[in-house]
Parts: sequence; structure tokens; C-alpha cells
Amino acid sequence: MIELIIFVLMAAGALVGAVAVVRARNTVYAAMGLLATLLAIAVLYVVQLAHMVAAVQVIVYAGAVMTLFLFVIMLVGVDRNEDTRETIPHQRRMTIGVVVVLLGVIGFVVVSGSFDWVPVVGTAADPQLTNGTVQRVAGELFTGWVLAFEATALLLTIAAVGAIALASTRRRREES
Amino acid sequence: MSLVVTPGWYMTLAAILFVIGAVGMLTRRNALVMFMCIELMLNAVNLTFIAAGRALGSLDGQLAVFFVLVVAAAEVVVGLAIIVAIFRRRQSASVDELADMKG
Amino acid sequence: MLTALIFIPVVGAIVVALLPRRRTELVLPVGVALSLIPLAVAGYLFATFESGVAGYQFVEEAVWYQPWGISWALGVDGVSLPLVVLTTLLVPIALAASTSISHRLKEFVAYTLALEAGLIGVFLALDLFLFFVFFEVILVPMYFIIGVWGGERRVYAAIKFFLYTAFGSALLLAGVIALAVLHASQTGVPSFALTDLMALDLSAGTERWLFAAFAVAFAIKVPLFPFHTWLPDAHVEAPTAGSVLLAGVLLKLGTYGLLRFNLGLFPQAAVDLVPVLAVLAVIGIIYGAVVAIVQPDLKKLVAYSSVSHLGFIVLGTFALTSGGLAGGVVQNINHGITTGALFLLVGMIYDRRHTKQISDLGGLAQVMPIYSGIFLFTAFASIGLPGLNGFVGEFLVLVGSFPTLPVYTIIAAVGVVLAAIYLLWAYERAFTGPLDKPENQKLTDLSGREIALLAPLVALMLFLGLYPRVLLDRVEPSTEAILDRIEAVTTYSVPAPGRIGDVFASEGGEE
Amino acid sequence: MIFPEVNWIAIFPEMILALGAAAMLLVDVQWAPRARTLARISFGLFVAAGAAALFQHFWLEGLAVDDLSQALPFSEMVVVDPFAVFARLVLVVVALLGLGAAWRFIEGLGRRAAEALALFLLATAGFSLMAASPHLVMIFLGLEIGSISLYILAGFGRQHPRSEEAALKYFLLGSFASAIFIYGVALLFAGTGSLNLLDQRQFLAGTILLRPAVLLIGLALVVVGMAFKVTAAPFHGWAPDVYEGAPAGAVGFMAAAAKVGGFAALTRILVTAFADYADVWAVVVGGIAVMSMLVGSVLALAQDDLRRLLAYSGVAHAGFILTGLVAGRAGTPGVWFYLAIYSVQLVGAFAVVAAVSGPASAGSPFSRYQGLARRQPLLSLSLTVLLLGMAGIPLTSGFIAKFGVFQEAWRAGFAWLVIVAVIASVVAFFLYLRVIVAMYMAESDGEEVPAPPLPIKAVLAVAIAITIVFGILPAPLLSFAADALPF
Amino acid sequence: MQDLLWLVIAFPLAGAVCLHFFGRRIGEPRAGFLATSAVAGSFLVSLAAALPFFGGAAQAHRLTLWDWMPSIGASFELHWDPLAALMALVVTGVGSLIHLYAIGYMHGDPRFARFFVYMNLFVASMLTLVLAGNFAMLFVGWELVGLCSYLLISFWFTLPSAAAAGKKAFIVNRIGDVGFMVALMIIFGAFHTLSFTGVLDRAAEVLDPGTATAIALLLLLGAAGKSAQIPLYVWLPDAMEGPTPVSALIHAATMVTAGVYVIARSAAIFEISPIAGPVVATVGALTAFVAATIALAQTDIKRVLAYSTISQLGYMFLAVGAAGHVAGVFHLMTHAFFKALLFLGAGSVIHSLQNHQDMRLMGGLRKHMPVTAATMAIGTLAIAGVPPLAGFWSKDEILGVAFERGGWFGLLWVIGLVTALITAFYMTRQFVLVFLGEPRWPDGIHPHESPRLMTIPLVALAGLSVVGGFVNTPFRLGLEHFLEPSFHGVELAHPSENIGIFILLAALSVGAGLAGAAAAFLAYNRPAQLWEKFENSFGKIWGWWQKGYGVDDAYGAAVVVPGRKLAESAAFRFDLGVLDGLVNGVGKAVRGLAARLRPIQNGLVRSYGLLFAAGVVAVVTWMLARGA
Repeated sequence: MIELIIFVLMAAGALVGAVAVVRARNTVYAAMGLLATLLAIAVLYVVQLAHMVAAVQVIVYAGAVMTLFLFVIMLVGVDRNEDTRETIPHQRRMTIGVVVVLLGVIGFVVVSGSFDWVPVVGTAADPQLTNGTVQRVAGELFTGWVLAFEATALLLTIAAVGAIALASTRRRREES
Repeated sequence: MSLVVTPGWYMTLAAILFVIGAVGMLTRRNALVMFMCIELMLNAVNLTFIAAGRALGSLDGQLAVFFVLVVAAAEVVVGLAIIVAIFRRRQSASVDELADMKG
Repeated sequence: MLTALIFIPVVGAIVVALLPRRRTELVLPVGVALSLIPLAVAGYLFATFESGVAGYQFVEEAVWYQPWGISWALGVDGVSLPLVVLTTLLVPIALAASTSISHRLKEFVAYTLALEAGLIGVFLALDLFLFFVFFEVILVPMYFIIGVWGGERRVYAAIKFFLYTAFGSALLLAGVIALAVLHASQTGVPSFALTDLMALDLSAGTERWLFAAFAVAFAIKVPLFPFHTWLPDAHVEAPTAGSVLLAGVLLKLGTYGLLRFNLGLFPQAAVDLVPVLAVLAVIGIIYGAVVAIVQPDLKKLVAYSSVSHLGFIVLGTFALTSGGLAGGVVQNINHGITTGALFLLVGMIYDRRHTKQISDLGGLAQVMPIYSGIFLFTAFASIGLPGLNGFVGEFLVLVGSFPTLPVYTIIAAVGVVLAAIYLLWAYERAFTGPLDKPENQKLTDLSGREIALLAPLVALMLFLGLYPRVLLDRVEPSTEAILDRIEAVTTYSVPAPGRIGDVFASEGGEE
Repeated sequence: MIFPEVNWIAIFPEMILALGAAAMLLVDVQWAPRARTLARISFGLFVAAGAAALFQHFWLEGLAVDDLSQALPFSEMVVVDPFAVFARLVLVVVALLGLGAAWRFIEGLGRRAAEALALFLLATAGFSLMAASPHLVMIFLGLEIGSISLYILAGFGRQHPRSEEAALKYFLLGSFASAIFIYGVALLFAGTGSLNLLDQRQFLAGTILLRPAVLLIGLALVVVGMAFKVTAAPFHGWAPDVYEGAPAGAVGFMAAAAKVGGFAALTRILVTAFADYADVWAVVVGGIAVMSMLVGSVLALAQDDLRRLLAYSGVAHAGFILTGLVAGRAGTPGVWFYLAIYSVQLVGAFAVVAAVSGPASAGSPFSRYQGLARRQPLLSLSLTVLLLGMAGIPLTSGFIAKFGVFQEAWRAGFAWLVIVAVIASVVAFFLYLRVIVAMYMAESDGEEVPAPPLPIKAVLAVAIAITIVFGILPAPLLSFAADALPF
Repeated sequence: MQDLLWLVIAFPLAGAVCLHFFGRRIGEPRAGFLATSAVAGSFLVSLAAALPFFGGAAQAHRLTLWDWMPSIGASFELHWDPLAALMALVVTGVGSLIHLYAIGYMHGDPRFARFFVYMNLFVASMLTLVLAGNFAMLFVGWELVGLCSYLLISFWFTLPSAAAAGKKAFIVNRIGDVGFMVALMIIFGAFHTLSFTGVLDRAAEVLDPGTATAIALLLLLGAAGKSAQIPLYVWLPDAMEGPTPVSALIHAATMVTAGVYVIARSAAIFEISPIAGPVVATVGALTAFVAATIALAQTDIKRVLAYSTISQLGYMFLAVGAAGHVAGVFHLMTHAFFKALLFLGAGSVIHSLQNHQDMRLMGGLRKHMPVTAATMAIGTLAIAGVPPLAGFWSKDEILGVAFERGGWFGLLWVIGLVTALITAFYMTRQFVLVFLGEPRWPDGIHPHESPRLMTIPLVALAGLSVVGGFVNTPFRLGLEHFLEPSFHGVELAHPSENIGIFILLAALSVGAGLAGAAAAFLAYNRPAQLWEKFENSFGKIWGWWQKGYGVDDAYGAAVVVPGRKLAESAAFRFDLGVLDGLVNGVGKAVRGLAARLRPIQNGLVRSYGLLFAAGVVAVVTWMLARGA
């Protein structure tokens, strides 16, 4: 019952935030909406015993990433409201069409119960199995997932290289 | 439908969030906001991972989320760098003005 | 031997391409000299070919890629041997006739030699995959020959030629794949070998579809009405050598394919679909001739005449009688020689006068008597004057086709009149009458070189007209074998001598 | 805690590339060597990676059946199967040729050369991992490593506004596709209970799914995500713009590597985990193939920029390759052969673009190519051979490739698809012919085109050799590809 | 000797080849003598080879030279029987005389040697035709003579009319040839061979009347083309554009009789068909009459003779149609003599009048050209059927056959008789207009007798025209017996053996001839104004005759003009418009589609995204539809 209440509240929060991202004309509001959604989802993680993930979500995502976003928003300028009138012909109509079909698909999946259909029967009974504590998650991360973990190093290297290559202009001017 | 919150509820919520994010991609012209919508979609993915993992009794879902997070972070860095670079030149972050190349 | 025959021109093309850039005067002599080697080899083949025997000779086979069942399998029989010789004969002549080409001569000669290799390959291939490879690859050199050294609208013509025929080969490719897949599923062994595929057991529907795919591909190449519209454009724009090879050899790929593959692989469908092909062939005969009558451009006229002439070949092929088949093969050669000569002649006048419009000429026989004489001779060969080569094939086709396709054959015979009309009318307008245009009065008659180019063709027109046995003895066993096989695997049988009433009645029954 | 089996051989090539990239960045900071030196080092690294892949090949051949688990180390996060080895070799060849084509571009970068080279190395490593992993998250990571590198490379020609535009378009759409892909992965996880393709295969083979909707949606999204990478229609929108805007030197590598990675992952997913669902996905893949072939061939007709033309032809080629994929496992060798040949030709073609348009330029309008045969006969001859190869003219390897995929598709019962494909290839002839027309049959615009530098000559020599040699004697590569099947 | 038969063809052929390559070097008169001696040599060989037949030998001789198209029984083989021998003798005999004549006639022509190349080639071709041992080889000769006819009619090709006439001759002949070819196809279909022996000996057992009729009528079509019968006679008058010796040799004496020869040769086939014979005879009779009426009103000296030739050929057709093959061949031979004579005489006149051909501008030439006038008079009498000249005997035999057959043939006999009257009239008209009366030629022309070279042949032919008829008189059927072996197994029609009937018929035809001649003499042997008035008194019908009933125009309006329109619309409307339009339309449609689709790629990320999303939706729903 508690889970239900939390779910309803947080789902509502997440959805409101998501809609805000999509609808807000001011970029900062959109960012705030995203923040709301991120936090709501973090709560839902906790409800599902994904503690470690929830923590990372709040720290890395809602913290670092959103800060970066806001930083860039400030850089780009907050005072300009986006003109949300559609200029591309048919874009809106077709988007609506796509959304309607997608919602229909979701509806079909929900009604047919496919979302609740679990391929491995009976394991969900033990919540401890998926209790994502730091130890358990970290243990997996450094054993079974160690290669993926290593691969993220490459990803971050690339991100760093990319940021330097794309954003630094001064060095280049000096050269030429 | 019983009032017990099953993983399906989360997954449904995630699906809806994903669709909302996608709609944002298609309707907003500010590159930053579009990018936020992608973050939204990735979060929906994460929620799905967690819910599915819980239903399956597998920790793999949560681990996958980590990597999605890392990817998202890397994308943010690169993406924001590109947006900043473009903004420097054009004083605008609207993707609708980026149509030099077409056909 | 056969492999060498294919590779000699390739090597030749490379040699020509590697000639020093400054020595342009060397290019043409070297090219011609190199192209004489295949002619010698082909001549040797022709001489040592055992006549009176069906089946492939000089067979060579090497595995290409075993899991796919493709192999480098070559061989000649009576159907392909004359075509190979024709190819090797026309290439040196076409090259030697290309003295008016001044820019990028090296490439031109190289492309022509490459084209020769492809053409020879098509006729020699006994593996369907290999056949397709050659069949399609010749488009490239021909495309360049038309597109780079052609006339005003060369690019349009070249692209049209390429795409139209490529469309045909696309269908052919689908058909080849289908056959190979069927073979693999029926025997478990992949193979593209002609003989293996001939042994396939095809359902009637499949056979018809495959027949149609092959037939359309070849019909475009022939070209059979209504797939012919690329031909006039290609001919008009192509340089002389291109036209000669296009008409002389390239078109024969279509008739050769129809005979070798459509009859060989799909005998039942061929028997069933004879009316379709025959109708198209006859329409082509009449239509091509009618359209040729009013063409203002000599090359176009000859192009449309090709449509008409090749209609005879197709008619003979699908008459499914020994005379028709043999006549078709012989007509292939004859048309190659005659039309090749006609295009050479048109090219020679173009070199002098820079026009191909009949209305720009007139009275040329006064200033160019030798030229006019050879033109007239060739025209009569093309009209099918007995004693010259054109008649032999045409007559064999008509006489051979009549027992099975009387009505079509009678209509086709009308084409004989039309041929006289379009060629003689053109001759009348271009060569006779007063020499009233000042530009024409200065024209010079043929040089010794030009006469030397035409001489072998003219000699062949006469020789093959009088003594076609040189060909027939080699051709007929092979065509008989094709016919025997059709009779063996289908319910069809070649009609025995009979009364005319029976002939018409049997046709009525078939349709 | 169970420690996974560690087998460094399995990630030998990626280690060389990744460590090399890291080392290069450090060396650059410390000693700032000349761009050419760095490029040479990168060249060496790629060669080493190729050698490592070859070593894997021989190691694998010597592996006893009982020791097969050694080929699936790191908790089955990565796999050394012939499929992966082939993919790595193709990627290394593509990278080597791409590096050659980009040589001038890199030299022109000066101090930024190290970054570009590192991205080359890392992108190769990423796509290589993507091709070599049976684990969906690993595939995702490899995909992102490769893709993000390419986003950055696309934006490397910063003096051109178009380069930035290309980067942003590529980035936004790429991220969108990645999100969709990973959502698909999540749904597949929900539907099968596993992220590992081998486990999924086992599960799907042993279970009759009553409500497979989630699984199917997941599969659809994964396919779509990969279709984006391989520029299959209608997920191709980015390709023409990115190819046009990105630096000429880098485009060939960007285009080819992404396709190799994308197809490798797509093939692996479809023919391992979902082999039993072929009757569900094959038709859909066939539909995407049809769409790609038609859209690519037709839209290319309207282009007047060589790069955009190559992009659309790439769309069509994606369709042809997908045609082979519908045959599933039996079609995999054909897919590989095609992919290997086509990616080499693509890099070669873009090497010509780089030579003609300048290494860092954006856009390559046809007018630059008019009369090229007069000014640079070798360049135009090379481009002609490569285009004819792409067109699938016999005696080029492109024909063998097409024939291979068509044959398998027909055998798998997709005759209709083959018929559409052969017709589309005729339409596609036209676009290649147009380029050839411009080079050989049009008058030049008078502008001088510099002679191609040595690296580009070398690239073209290799590309042409591969195009022609494997067109005439395809057997070695065909039999090599015939074994390139996933476990 | 008979094994050297091939020399008959080889002589003139060698002459042609030799003159072709060295003619110019050999020079003017010598080239002509060379050609003449080639033909004469051929004549001698034929004569020698024919000797056994004169001695009564019945066995035909066959000589195979080489195989041609063995699968259809076509080879180069010679068939030497009395019929062939007779034809060969006529061809070479008359031919050598005409060659000789031509040396004088063509004097000074820049292409003198070329002329003899063609003439020799023609003789060789004609001999190929008559010596052929099978239908295929016959067709070779058949077409080659057409070729030579083409070459010779348009010999003076710088005149557009000559070039056009040559072309017309060839094409009209080709129309007939189609019939001929189809006939050969049917023959081959029925017999699986084309050899004379194989076909003709077995005709009775193999052919049913229907097939025989088909073959016969198709052969008739071919023959009508070559022998200028209705409806294909229109080329022959135009053929007069050629040099006169050509008209004499080809378009009077030899080639045009090929049709008669073929029908006679295929008598065994015609016999089987119940209607073929009457049809042939009717065509012949009608042609004879129609052409004679047209000849009445011609003013060109050669055109009169041309229509006369058509008319006389009609007689021959009447004969062979009535199964009077001997009569037909007989007339063929006598006609060759006197018509060659008439043509050569006309040529002589034209020659001396510096190429004027209009009879209205002649008159009174008798004094200037006595030899020509005398020989022409003999020719005119011969054709008018005045006994005992050659034409009398042969024409009378034809009419006798027709009369004897009775029925439908009786009606044809009447036509033949009327035609005889008209023939006498127009020939006399011609003679009178040319040789008698007042000179009407323009100033500056000085007519003179032709050189010896030309008059010798005239005299020789005049002699033949006088005596030629005696080879076959009702009193001594020499030719009949001679030709007997060639018609072995064929039932020949004969005139009545009743001498009374013969005298009655002879009287009738001679009367008709004399009446015609007298009428013409009276009408024309007076000043020009008077006979012009006489002609005008016929009113419109004279104009019709003059225009040849307007058949040429009618053909033009009915066939040539619409045919050309059709060809033009096929070539430019249908081929370029529809067919090529379709092909190019496909190309254009694809490119149009490309242009139409291009705006979708509008450069906007969001549009691409939408397309992407739409693709996602499609793939997802499709996948679901297939799997769930």
C-alpha cells in the first residue's frame, strides 16, 4: 500500500517533470522539470531496493549532470524564451500520429499483461535477491562486469578528448 | 488489476516517460532541451532495467543502469561541448537554424 | 586455348594502356596487331573444329569457388564458334577503322580490346555464372566507347544503353540465382554448370517465370520489339567502331542467349511460349523495317534494320525446326558481317562529310564510285539477295519456320520487301541523282586502307552466300542436338512433311 | 564472488588500440611530437591490432573443443569467435585505409592531431568490442565508444560551420538512436531475463512465449537502433548531412567503421539470440532492406554532391546487406563478404573525395569532378573502378558480394526481396554512371586538382586491388567469410 | 559436253568479273567485244550441249556443282533439259546480238565497260535461272536478274527518274518475290526438299489440290512481278529509263519471260490445282488486253513497246494458264526475236535522233534509216501476227489452245482476239508515226542510219522473226516434240488438230491483225493535225489510256502515300513518342520521384527524428503483428 502511494506520487511527479521538459518555453524550467523527474525516479529506485543506483542517480545525475546543463544554459542565455510555434509543416500532426500509435502499443502491452509477464517464474518472491546494496552491486561490477567497467574508461577518455577538441578554440588560433 | 504495485506499473510509467521524451525530441528546437529529452528517455530506460531486474530477481538490471548512466554522462560532456561550439558561432542553440545541408 | 583466347585481348588492353603517352602514333597499329592474334587463334579453332559433330569442343574447366558451384568452364559448339570468329574478325576491322579518333586513343583501343575479351567470354562460357559475368561486364567498355567517343547526345545514349540492358541483366541475374538455388535444393550440390542446370526438374509455372526472366533479358539485348528503343540512340551516337561491334556482335548476345539458354534450360516453356516470341519477332521484322524507311539518319536506318533482321533470327529460333535454328545462327553471322560493313561505310562517309543525314548527301556515286559500289553490294547482302550471305540465313529461317509457324512466316516474308524499300530508297537519295550540293563535290573516294578494311567483309558476304556449308556443317549438328533434346524432354515434335492444310490446322490447334 | 575467467587474448586488439590511444595522448602532452610521427605510430598500432586479430584467428583454430570456454572470457562479456575475428580484421583494414585517407587531414591538424588519432584508435576499439561481444550492455558500450568518437570527428573540421552542423545532427540523432537501442535492450532483458545473447538464445530455444510483446518490441527497437548506425532507411536521415559536413579525410573511416560495427552487432543479435524467431524478424528486416534500397537508389539520383551521393548509395548498400541478413545464419558469410568489400570501397571513394576536395573540406559538388579524367586520370580511374565495384559490375568484388547475398536470400525464400534488389541495383547503376559521366564525358571547370599524396595513392591501390582481385578470385575471402559465424 | 555445262554460266560471269576489275583498262570497244564474245561463247556451249536433244534424246542431264544449303535440298546444281536448253539458247543467242548492238549504242558513254559488266552479269544470272536444278537456285537467278535489272535501269543514275525507276522495278519485283518465297516455303514444308526432281516428280502423290493451288497462286504472284502482269506490271514502263539494249534484252526478250518459264517449269504443280490454270490464263488475258489499250495511246516510242511487251507476256500467261505450255514457250521464243528487234530498232531511232523518244517528234525516218525501217517493218508485221512471220504461228497456237479448251477459256480467246486487233493497230501506228509521213523532229537534228555494229543485229533478228515461227507449225510440231521430255507426265493442251478449225481461227486472227493494221495506217498516214484530231475524238478514254488508266497514281494514293504516312507515324509518333517515351518516362518518373522525395531530407534534425520515429512505429507494429 505504501509502495502504491509512493508510486502514484512519484509517477505523477516524474510525469509532470517530463511534461515540463517538453512543454516549458524557458530552458531553465525545462531543466527544473528534468530535475524533478530525475529525483522522482530516484525515489522509485529506492522503492525497488536499488539503493546504490538511486544514490548515483541523485549524485551524478541530478547533481553533476544537471549542474553542467544549467551551466551551459547560463552560458547560452536564460532570458530567451523558445518560440514553440511549429514551423516545419506536418511535424506536429505527424508527431501526434506517432504518439497515438505508440500509446496504442503501450496500451496493448499493458492490457495484454506482457509487462507483468516474467520469464523466470517465482524468483521475484525474494526481494533480497535484488537488493542493490553497495557491496553487492560493486561486487558484481568488479567481477562479472569488469570488462564493461574497463570499457567505460575508454568512454570517459573520449568524452574528455571530445570536450577539449570541440570546445577549445584558443589554442588553435594561436597556432594558425 | 490488483492494487499491488507490480513491475509492470513501473515499466508502463517508463514507457510513457520514454514516449514523452521522444515527443520532446520531435517538437523542441532548442538543442539543449532536445538533449534533456534524451536524458529523459535514458531515465525511462533505467527505470525499465530496474523494474525488470526486480521482477526477474536479477541484479543485472541495476548494473546495466550504471553503464547507461556513464554513457549518458559521456554524452552530456560531448553534446554540451558541441552545443557550446555551435552557440559560439551562431549565437543560437536552435536546431531549426541548422539546415545548411539538406537534400 | 579458349582461356587464352579470352586473355589475349585483356593482355592486349593492358599493353596498349601502358604504351608511352607520347607515342600516340603507335597505339592504333599496336592495337590492331594485338587484335589480330585472337583472330588467328579463332581461325585455328574454326579450322580444327570437328564439323559434323554436336556437343562442346575444346572444353576447359576449372573450379572457381566450390561452395557456390561456380567454375571457369569454357567450350565451343557449332552455335558459338561462328560467333567467336565473327567477334575476333570485327574487332581488328573496327579498330583499324578508328583513325578519326584523335583524343584518348589509348583508352579507346584498350576499351575495345576489353570489350572483345568480354564478348568472347560470353560465347565460350558454359557456366551460367561465368556467362552472366561476361554478359554484364561488356556493358562497361561499351558504355565508355559510346559515352566518351560518341556524338552529340552520347551521354544520354550511353546511359540509356547501359541502364536498359542492365535492367535486362538484372532479371537474368534473378533467373540465374533461382536456377542455382533450385539445383542446390534438388541435388544438394550447388552448381551453375549449364549441363547440370539443364537436367533440373522444373515445375511448369517455375519454368515459365524463369523463361520470361531470361527472355526479357535477351529480348532487350536483341533487341526485340518493343524493347528496342535504346538501339537507335546507341547506334547513332556511338563511334564507328562502337556501332560495328554493337550491331555486329553485341546484339547477338541476345539471340545467342535465347537459343542457348531459353531453349536449352526451359524447353517446355519455350515450346509453350512460342507464339509470344514469334509474335514479337514478326512485329519486330515488319515494324523495324517500316520505321527504317523514313529515318532521315543513315545510322538510325541501319539500326532499325537491325531490329528487323534480328526478328528473323528470333523467329527462326522459336520455329523449333532444324532449318529455323540453323538459319538463325547463320543469320547471326551474316547480320554481323553485313551490318558491320554498313556501319563502317556510314562511318567513312561521316569522317568525310561529318553528317549522317541522308538529305545532306545525294549523287555521291559520281564522286565516290567505289564507295557507292560497296555500299550497294552490302545493301543487297542485307536485303537478302540470293548468292550473298544475307539470303542464306533469311531463307533458311523462312523455309525452316514455315512448317511450324506458317502465318508468322508469311508475314515475316513481307519484311523482305520492306528491306528492299528502305535500303534502296536510302541509296537512291544518297548516291544517285544529281550531285547538287557543293560540299559533296569535293568528296574523295575510298582510300586503299578503307578498301582493305571492307574487303574481307565483302569477300565473306559473297563466300558465305555461295558456300555457307563452311558454317552449316559446323552449326547444324549443334542445332539438331538442341532440337533433339527439346523433342526428348517435351511433347513437342518437329512436324513431318505434310500438306499445307495440316500445317495451318496444327498451328490453329496450338494457339 | 566468482572471479571471471580472464583471457587477455580475447581483447588483445582492443587493448593495443586503447592503450595506444591513451599513450598517445600522454606523449602528446609531454613531448608534442609532429603530427606525422603520431600518425605513423597510429599506423603501427593498427597494424599491431591487425596482427593481434590474426593471432586470435590462429589461436582459435588451435583451440580444443573442450577449451571453448576460453573463447568466452570475462563472464561471457566478450567472445573470440570467427565472427569477431573477421569483424576485427575488417575494422583494422578500414581503419588503416581510413588513416591513409585522413593522412593529410591529420597533418593539417597540427597540435590537435593526437586527439584525432586517439579518436580513430578508440572508435576502432569501440566498434571492435561491439562486434566481439555477446553481451548487450557491452555492445551498447562499444557502440557508444565508437559513436561518440565519430560525433567528435565529425565536428573536427571546425573552420567549417558545416562540420559543426554535422556534428550536432549526428550527435542528437545518434543519441536518440542509442536511447532507443538501449530501451530495446532493457525490454529484451525484461523479456528474456538475460542480457547475454547466448543465454537469451538458450532461453528462447527452450521456452514457448505466450506473451512475447515486450520481447518483440525490444527486438524491434534493437534492430532500429542498429539500422540507424548502418544507415538503413528510414533511419538514414543523418548520413548525407554528416558525410557532407564532416572533414573529407575522416568521412570514409566514419562511414565504414560505423557500418561494420552496426552490422556486426545486428547480425550477431539476430542470428544468435533470435535465430529461432527468424520468421518474425526476417520479413521486417526485408522490409527495411526494400525501403533502404529504394530510398537510397532513388534519392541518390537527385544529388549533386558526391558525398551525399555516396551517403545515399550507402543507404542502398545497407539494404543490399540486409537482403543477405534475412537468410539468417546462412546469410552471414555473404553479409561479411559484402561488408568487407563495400567498406573498403567506401573508404577508397572517400579517399578520392579527400584528394579532390581537400582533406578538411566540407562538401564535394560534382562540378569539381567534371573532366577529372583529363586532369587526374589516375584518380578518376580509381574512383571509376570503386564506383563500378559498388555498382556490382562483374569482375569486381562488388558483384560477388551482391551475388552472394542475393543467392542466400533467394535460398531463404525471399525471392521477392531479391527481385526488388536487382531492380534497385539497376537504378543505382545510374547514380554511379552520373559520376563517371562527370569525370569522363564532361568538360572540366578549369580548376586544378592537386596530385593525390602518397598515402591516398596507397589507399586507392589497396582498395582497387581488393575490388578487382576478389572480383576475379573471390575464393580466399569467400571461404574465410564462410567461417565467420558467431558461436 | 554436257559436263561442261557450267561454262554456260561461267563465260558471262567471267566476263563480268574481268570487266569489273579491268574494264577501264581494257578500253572502249574492246570491253564490249569481250563481253559479246563471252555471251557468244556461252551460246556455242549451249548449242553443243543441246545437240543431244535435237537428236531426240529425252534424258535430262543434271550436274551438281556444290552443296549450298543441304538441309533444305538446295545446292548449286544444273538441270539441262530441252526447256532449259531452249531458254539458254534464246538468252545467249538474242543476248549476243544485243551485246553486239550495244557496242555501237553505248559508244562514248563514260561508263561503257561498267555497262557490259552488268550486261554480262545479267546473262549469267538469267542462265542461272534457267539452268537451275532446284527452286532455291532458281530463286538465286530470279533475284540476280532483278538485281541486274535494277542496276541497268538506273544505269544513268544521275537522272533521278532513272534511279527511281530502278528502285521501283526492284521493289515491285520483290513484292512478287514474297509470293515466290512463300511458295517455296510451302513446297519445302510439303516435300522437305526444293529439288526439281524431288518436287515435280512427286507432286501428284504429295500435293492435294488446295496446297497445289496455294503454291501455284503464290508462284503466279512471283511470276506476275517478274513478268509484269496485273497487278504488278507498273514497273516495266518505267524501266524504259534504262539504255535501250537493256530494254531489249532484259525487259523484252529474256528476264520478263522468267515468269512464264517458272510456270511452265512448275506445270506439274499447276496441273493439280483446279483453279490455278484459269486464274493464270485470266490474268494473262486481262493483262494482254489492258496493256494493249494503254499502248494505243503512248507517245514515247519505248513505252509503246513496253506496254506491248506486257501485253505479249499476257498472251504467254494465257497459254501456260491454259496448259498450253509449249505454245507459251513458243511465243516466248518468237517474242524474244521480234520484240528484241523492235526495241533495238527503236534504239536505233533514238540513237539517231539524239535521244529523243517522243514519236510525235519523229516521222519520215524511212528515208534516213532504211535498214532500221525495213527491219522494224518486219518486226511490226511479226507482232501483228501476219503470216508467215514468227508471231503469227505462236500467237495463233495460243489462241488455238484457248479456243480448244473452250468454256471460260473461250471467253479469254475472244479477249485475245480483240487484243490481236489492238496490237496490230498500235504497232502500225508506231511504225507510221516513226517512219512514214512528214518529218517532225526539231531543227539541228540530222538523223542517220546507225553504224554497222547496230544494224547487223537488227538484220539477224529480223531474219529470226521471219523464220522463227517455222519451228512449230501445225504441220510440223518440231518444238512440241523437242520440249516433250520437259513436260513429261504433264498433260499438255493443244490446239485442235482439225485443219479446218485451224484455218478458221487463223483467218480470224489474221483478219483482226490486218484490220487493225489497216485502220492504223489509214488513221495515221496523214498530217499530224488530222491524227491528233482522230485521237482527240476518243475523248477522255484516250487520256486514260495515255495515263495507263492512272494505275500508277492509284497505287501511289492507295499504297505509297498512306504507307509512308504510316511509316512516319510509326517512326516518329509511336516509336519516339510512345515506346521511347515510355522508356524515358520510367527514367523521368524515377528522377521525378527523387525530386519529389528530396524535400523530405530538409536538413532539419527534427524532421529526421520524426522520420526515425515513424520508422520505429512501423517496425514495432510490424514486428508485433508478425509475432504476437
